[in-house]
Amino acid sequence: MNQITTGKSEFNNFKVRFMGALKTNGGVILAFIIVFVIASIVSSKFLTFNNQMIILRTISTTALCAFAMTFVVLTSGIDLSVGSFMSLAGCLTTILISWYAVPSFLAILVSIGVGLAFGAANGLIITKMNMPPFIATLATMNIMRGISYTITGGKPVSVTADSLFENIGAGFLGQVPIAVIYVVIAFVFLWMLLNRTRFGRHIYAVGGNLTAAKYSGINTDKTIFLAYVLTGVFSAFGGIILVSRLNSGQPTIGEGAELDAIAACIVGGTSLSGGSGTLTGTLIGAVLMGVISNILNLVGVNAFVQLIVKGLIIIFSVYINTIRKPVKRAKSAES
Amino acid sequence: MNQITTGKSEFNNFKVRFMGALKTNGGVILAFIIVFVIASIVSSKFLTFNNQMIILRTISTTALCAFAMTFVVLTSGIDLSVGSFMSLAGCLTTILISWYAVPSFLAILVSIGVGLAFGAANGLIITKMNMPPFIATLATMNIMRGISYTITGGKPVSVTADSLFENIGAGFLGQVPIAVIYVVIAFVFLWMLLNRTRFGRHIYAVGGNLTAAKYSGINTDKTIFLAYVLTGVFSAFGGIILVSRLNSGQPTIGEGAELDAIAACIVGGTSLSGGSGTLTGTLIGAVLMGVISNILNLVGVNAFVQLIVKGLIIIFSVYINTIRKPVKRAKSAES
Amino acid sequence: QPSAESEGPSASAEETAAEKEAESSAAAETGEKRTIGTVVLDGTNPHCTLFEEGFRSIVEDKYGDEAIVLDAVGDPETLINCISDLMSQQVDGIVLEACDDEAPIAILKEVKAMGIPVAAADMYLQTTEDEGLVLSQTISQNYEAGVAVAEDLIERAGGEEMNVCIMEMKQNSSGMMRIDGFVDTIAGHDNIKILEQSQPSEDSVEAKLELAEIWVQKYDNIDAIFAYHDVAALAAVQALKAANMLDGVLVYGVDGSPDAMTSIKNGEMTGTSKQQPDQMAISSAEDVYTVLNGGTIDHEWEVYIPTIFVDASNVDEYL
Amino acid sequence: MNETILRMESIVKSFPGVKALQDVDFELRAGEVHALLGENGAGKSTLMKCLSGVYPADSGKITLFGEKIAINTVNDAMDHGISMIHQEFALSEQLSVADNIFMGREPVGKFGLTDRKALYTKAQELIDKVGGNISAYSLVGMISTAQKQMVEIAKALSMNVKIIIMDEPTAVLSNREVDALFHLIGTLKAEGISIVYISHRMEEIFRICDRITVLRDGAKIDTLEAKKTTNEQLINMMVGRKLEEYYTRTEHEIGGTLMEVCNITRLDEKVRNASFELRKGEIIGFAGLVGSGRTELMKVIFGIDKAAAGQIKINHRDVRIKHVRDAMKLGIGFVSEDRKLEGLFLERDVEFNITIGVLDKFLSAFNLNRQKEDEIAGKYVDMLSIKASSIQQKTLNLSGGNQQKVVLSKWLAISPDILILDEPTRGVDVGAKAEIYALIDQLVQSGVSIIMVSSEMPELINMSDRIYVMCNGEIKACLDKDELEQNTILKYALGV
Ligand SMILES: Nc1ncnc2c1ncn2[C@@H]1O[C@H](COP(=O)(O)OP(=O)(O)OP(=O)(O)O)[C@@H](O)[C@H]1O
Ligand SMILES: Nc1ncnc2c1ncn2[C@@H]1O[C@H](COP(=O)(O)OP(=O)(O)OP(=O)(O)O)[C@@H](O)[C@H]1O
Ligand SMILES: [Mg+2]
Ligand SMILES: [Mg+2]
Repeated sequence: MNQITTGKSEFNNFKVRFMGALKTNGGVILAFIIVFVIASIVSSKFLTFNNQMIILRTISTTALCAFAMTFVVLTSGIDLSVGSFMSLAGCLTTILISWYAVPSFLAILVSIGVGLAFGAANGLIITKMNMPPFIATLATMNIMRGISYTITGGKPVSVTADSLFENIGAGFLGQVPIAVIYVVIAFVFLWMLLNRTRFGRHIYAVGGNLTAAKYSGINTDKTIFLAYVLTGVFSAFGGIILVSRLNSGQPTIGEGAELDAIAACIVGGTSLSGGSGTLTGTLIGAVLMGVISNILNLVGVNAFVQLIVKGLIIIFSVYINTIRKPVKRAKSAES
Repeated sequence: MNQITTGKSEFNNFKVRFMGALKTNGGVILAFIIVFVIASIVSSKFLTFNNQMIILRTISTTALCAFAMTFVVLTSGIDLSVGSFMSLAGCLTTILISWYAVPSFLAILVSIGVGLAFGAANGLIITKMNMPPFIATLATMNIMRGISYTITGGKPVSVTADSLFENIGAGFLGQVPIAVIYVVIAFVFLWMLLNRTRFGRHIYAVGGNLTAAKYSGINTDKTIFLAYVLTGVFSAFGGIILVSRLNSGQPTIGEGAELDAIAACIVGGTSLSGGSGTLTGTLIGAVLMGVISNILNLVGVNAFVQLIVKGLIIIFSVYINTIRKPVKRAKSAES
Repeated sequence: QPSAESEGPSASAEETAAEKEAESSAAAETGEKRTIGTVVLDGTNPHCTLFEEGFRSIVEDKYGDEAIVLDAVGDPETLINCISDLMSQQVDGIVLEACDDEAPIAILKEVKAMGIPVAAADMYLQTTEDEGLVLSQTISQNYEAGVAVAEDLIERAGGEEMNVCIMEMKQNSSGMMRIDGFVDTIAGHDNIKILEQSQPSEDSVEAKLELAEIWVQKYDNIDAIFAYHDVAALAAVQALKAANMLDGVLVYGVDGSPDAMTSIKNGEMTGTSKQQPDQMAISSAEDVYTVLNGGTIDHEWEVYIPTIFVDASNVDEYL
Repeated sequence: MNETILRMESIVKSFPGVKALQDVDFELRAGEVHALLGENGAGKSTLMKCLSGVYPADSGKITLFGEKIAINTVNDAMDHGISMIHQEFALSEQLSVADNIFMGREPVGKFGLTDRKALYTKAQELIDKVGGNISAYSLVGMISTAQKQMVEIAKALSMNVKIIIMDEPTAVLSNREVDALFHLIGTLKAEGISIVYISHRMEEIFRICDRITVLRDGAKIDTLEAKKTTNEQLINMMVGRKLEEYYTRTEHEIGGTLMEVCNITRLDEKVRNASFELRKGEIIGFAGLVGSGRTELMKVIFGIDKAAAGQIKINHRDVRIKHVRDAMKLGIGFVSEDRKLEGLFLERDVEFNITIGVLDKFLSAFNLNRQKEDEIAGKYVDMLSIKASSIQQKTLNLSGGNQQKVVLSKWLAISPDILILDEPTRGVDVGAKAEIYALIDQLVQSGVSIIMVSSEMPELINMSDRIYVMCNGEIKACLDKDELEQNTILKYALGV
């Protein structure tokens, strides 16, 4: 409640912002550091450059979906169909390349275009038909999966003709896997979009208080619509990368991807009720999940026990996130 | 806007209530009738008594989970772990019976007890650790699935010794499958619980306005806690019935069951933001989903195309639900 | 040979069975179409596509009947729901490619009571010939498939030290039989050591790829990878390729899916034990027709369809 | 200065089941402050929402500067220089003050990216202009109610406005902030900006307004010059009858001490060392500026928040209030200040809301006595004359005053001995206010003791037997009936 005058506020404001950012992401950063340190101690292989790259490459699809999902979740929506986007776009790309001899680049563009179109369909169903995002995207999840199975006949589509395609997802730039580069570019782009454009502000506004956003003249429908287009495009791209890494169009990919993406968002501190969360948090959340999975596999923990450990670590890291926030759920409901 | 006096209001109230109920469930009833009529026309086999029983038996586990899920969703929560409850309780029952020669009845009691305990764990994590239900139950979903795999070694547990156990889920009462009887009993019990007890009122209050519920002296934590215990118990029971029908403890059962249960709730008109919805709606929602799946199989529609059709029908039925409500999302957000 | 008709335990079942038989033979005489249903274990498995093709070739092409193909999507609950729906549909016969060996037993008793003949394929159901639930059990020699791979590995090792990683899936009983065949066969050969035998954290391509990548990262002395099916083997190929380690590492799978064949042809995968799902479907479907047409089955109750080991030397025959 | 700039003619607006506006005309002159008066649900907000583009009118004509204009969206209205400060705050709590002020109109710099520097500088300038002592970087969720109001005003000024609509801006403000607001309104007026001012506080109307338009049941009654009318005349027009008595206080005997609160300090120290006592059948008032900690103190007494120290005695016996349930068992009721966030289940019907505290009376294991429930709900609907189509009507669709009565009913239903009323007449029209005062009087007659927290001085002074004044989390004074004077209270409230 201290008074801040404009003159002396520069430093103060920076402090306010920095503390704010730390408060928002502090929990997940702390959880990340703890898990990371434990992992380094437990396995000598963990800290190697190669292994770190493997972690990042492994999470690349999840991260791409989770970044875009952050936008949707910030609008207090949810997109269950990301996995189906992955499957549809991935398979379509390989079909175009292998069966119709379309050049890789064009095939990818077309597939991303299809992702965009279905993302737009999600957006329209949600904004124009007033359907709850959960059920709308549950429906399109089934529809797109069905289409993906139908066009492939349920079988993997091999890509043999085009080694360029394989490099698109599986290649390296120097020592760094190309998929990691995509994640970095996508992160920077989406971070700018969220924090440095009007659209980004509108995303926060819509999720924070839909009425306020409407009363301020924001085209809320358009904002929500665009968020679903984003998930469509980015998860389609994620699917294409994955398919390229597998070097075959597997229609089964992406099952359960929505849960991974949403988990990354929430572990990263984004609230499912919308309006609060950061992209940085999501990135750390995604990497954290990747590190957990990696170290468990490195140590050779039984796959069944892995599930248990993973569950416990999720609870632990989100709990750290929760207790670091001074205002508890009960309180926040009041305000 | 006329003022009502208590004296003449008797009939009025009944009419208002009835119309209110129709308004709440009208959408899903309409969708149900349309799908039902189309199904009867499309296949002559559809309307037979046996087929109707098969539909009801097919949806029995989903319905049990969805009923309990309705309570959770009404508190504006979500329980992703229902499928893991099914797996854990189902497998545990068969392990006790087959490996430790525990009498069926006792084995079932113990397994439901375990379901209750994990439901309580969900409830505690959510209320006492202030964790978002989505992430808390995502974690326990993994944990319980992991336990279920670990205790079974990932392999199905056969039940050969005990034919009583088989009858528990697969038997008939006259012409009616016993699983259908359970669903009816569960529905009546839970309907009474939701509409004829203080707990039921508290569920609506907590979901409608958490702060107001607190300020009205409702033990909100206890109410939320009990809702998760309910899903634990009922989905555990659903798992046991399913395992009995399969006559073997399959650790893989229940994957994706949470989406089916939630879809039944939402198609039945329950709002994911809590506070509004009915158990009757959920029942119709679950049966509707069963009818869709049944008719598609009867007609022999390709499994891949089934996914597409199912998605379209979900959109259609929820859309009917939405347009029947005069006040649109945009409007309700204003107030 | 016992058949569903002759073994009906209850009077009513016998009655319906008799009626059914009369009906179906009448239908055959009047040239009316019969309906034969199948439930495949998972429509997204290339293996099942071949199975479906084999099934259709008999039902549609040979007998001109109607084929209904339902998909259990690998889930035992869906499996029994699909069987229920086939009962509602009152199909004349069922060919069952179950995704589990015990789950369908209870429902098959109801099917039997309705007098619908069932032949089991690809998955050995936990039932005996005496119970009369199925006309026959037609399966791949999964154990032998694993043995064949092991034998090839032993030959290629030629007595040299070899370190193998084995990817398994405990939930998949056929897959585990292959693993057993493999492990039992290499047991006598001290030069072949198992570095690790584990399974991906979930049954998805992503998880299989991740596990293989971590193996490649964890061990610098891998000589061979054996996966319980081709999807996992192909994921291992990709993991090795990404680490530039594919040369000199033998990768084996089981199944013989088309893209595995391509991969062998390209010199990536080393070999696979090819199953013949179409043959299984054909054999089972023929058994159903034998009974429907009033005949008796003249072969053993258990039918084994052999697997064929495919590597670069004979891959061209199966492309 | 007298030219008419805006003319709304024959505006009609219906909602499903409600005709909110029928053929309403409205005129606004340049640089005037024009009051819009009427009972709860008269259609004031609706008329202004039609003007500000929240929803278009069903029919009617709007002329601005002699030109016919169409307003279909909020942006249309903004383009014409019309902006509205809504009755319920339209702010996003998770965003900063600056983001809220420029929401939807963020300054854009290079490459189409938002110009954050300009955003914060401009926002800070606006905040300073309206006299708000906050940083533009603060999150709106962290600032006080009065400051939120400042943000709303800054937001309205951030565009090139000609008309500002203020829908009950003072409902959440106390005297000092009201003065500041009125000063600001004076400045705006001098700049030639026209203001539509909606309020239920009659004294304000006469202080700042030039003309007054009265609505009743969705129809316009009349437009008058403020100088040429009287309070009685206006009330008569609004309510459609004469109000006999506004503040009802019947002489009656006050009993012995019922409750003693000793040295309560909150865990978060927002209230320190607060002590007061309440006698049977007494009304004590709590005065103070917004943020003085009155609500916080009441929340401790009612068991919502925790105390670090202090005791509460009821009937001379120490009591422990750890939960709301404990307080309710001791016969305490609490009508909280924010009925939407803390009081009502908006999606549920009137009956559900009234009976939620007394479920025991008609609901036991699997046995619902619906008749009894209807009876309880009906009793209070009649007693407080709640205007609803039936007891099954959703509370969401009730007017503010009627919603407030539903909340009151909920607490009356538990038959409390002590009733805490936090801003009981906020946003309630004069008629309903008078009814609530009469009800309070009736309650104390029957032996209920009342603690009334209010920011409306006249209501406190006229209704209370004694007044405690709070400032900065401490009780600074206890004034007896004969000392009750606005200036004295203000002196203590400001801590001078
Ligand atoms: N979105 C809406 N949907 C349905 N009815 C509405 C809606 N908004 C307002 N109404 C109804 O229209 C009428 C006029 O409401 P309005 O909000 O304009 O009243 P008001 O004069 O502003 O009252 P108050 O003083 O309580 O703010 C009321 O009967 C109200 O219930
Ligand atoms: N949810 C909250 N988060 C942060 N600060 C808050 C919150 N609620 C209240 N405050 C602050 O606590 C202090 C006390 O507020 P309180 O509401 O008790 O004041 P009050 O005297 O009751 O005023 P009012 O007239 O608004 O009721 C104020 O500084 C206010 O800004
Ligand atoms: Mg209003
Ligand atoms: Mg207050």
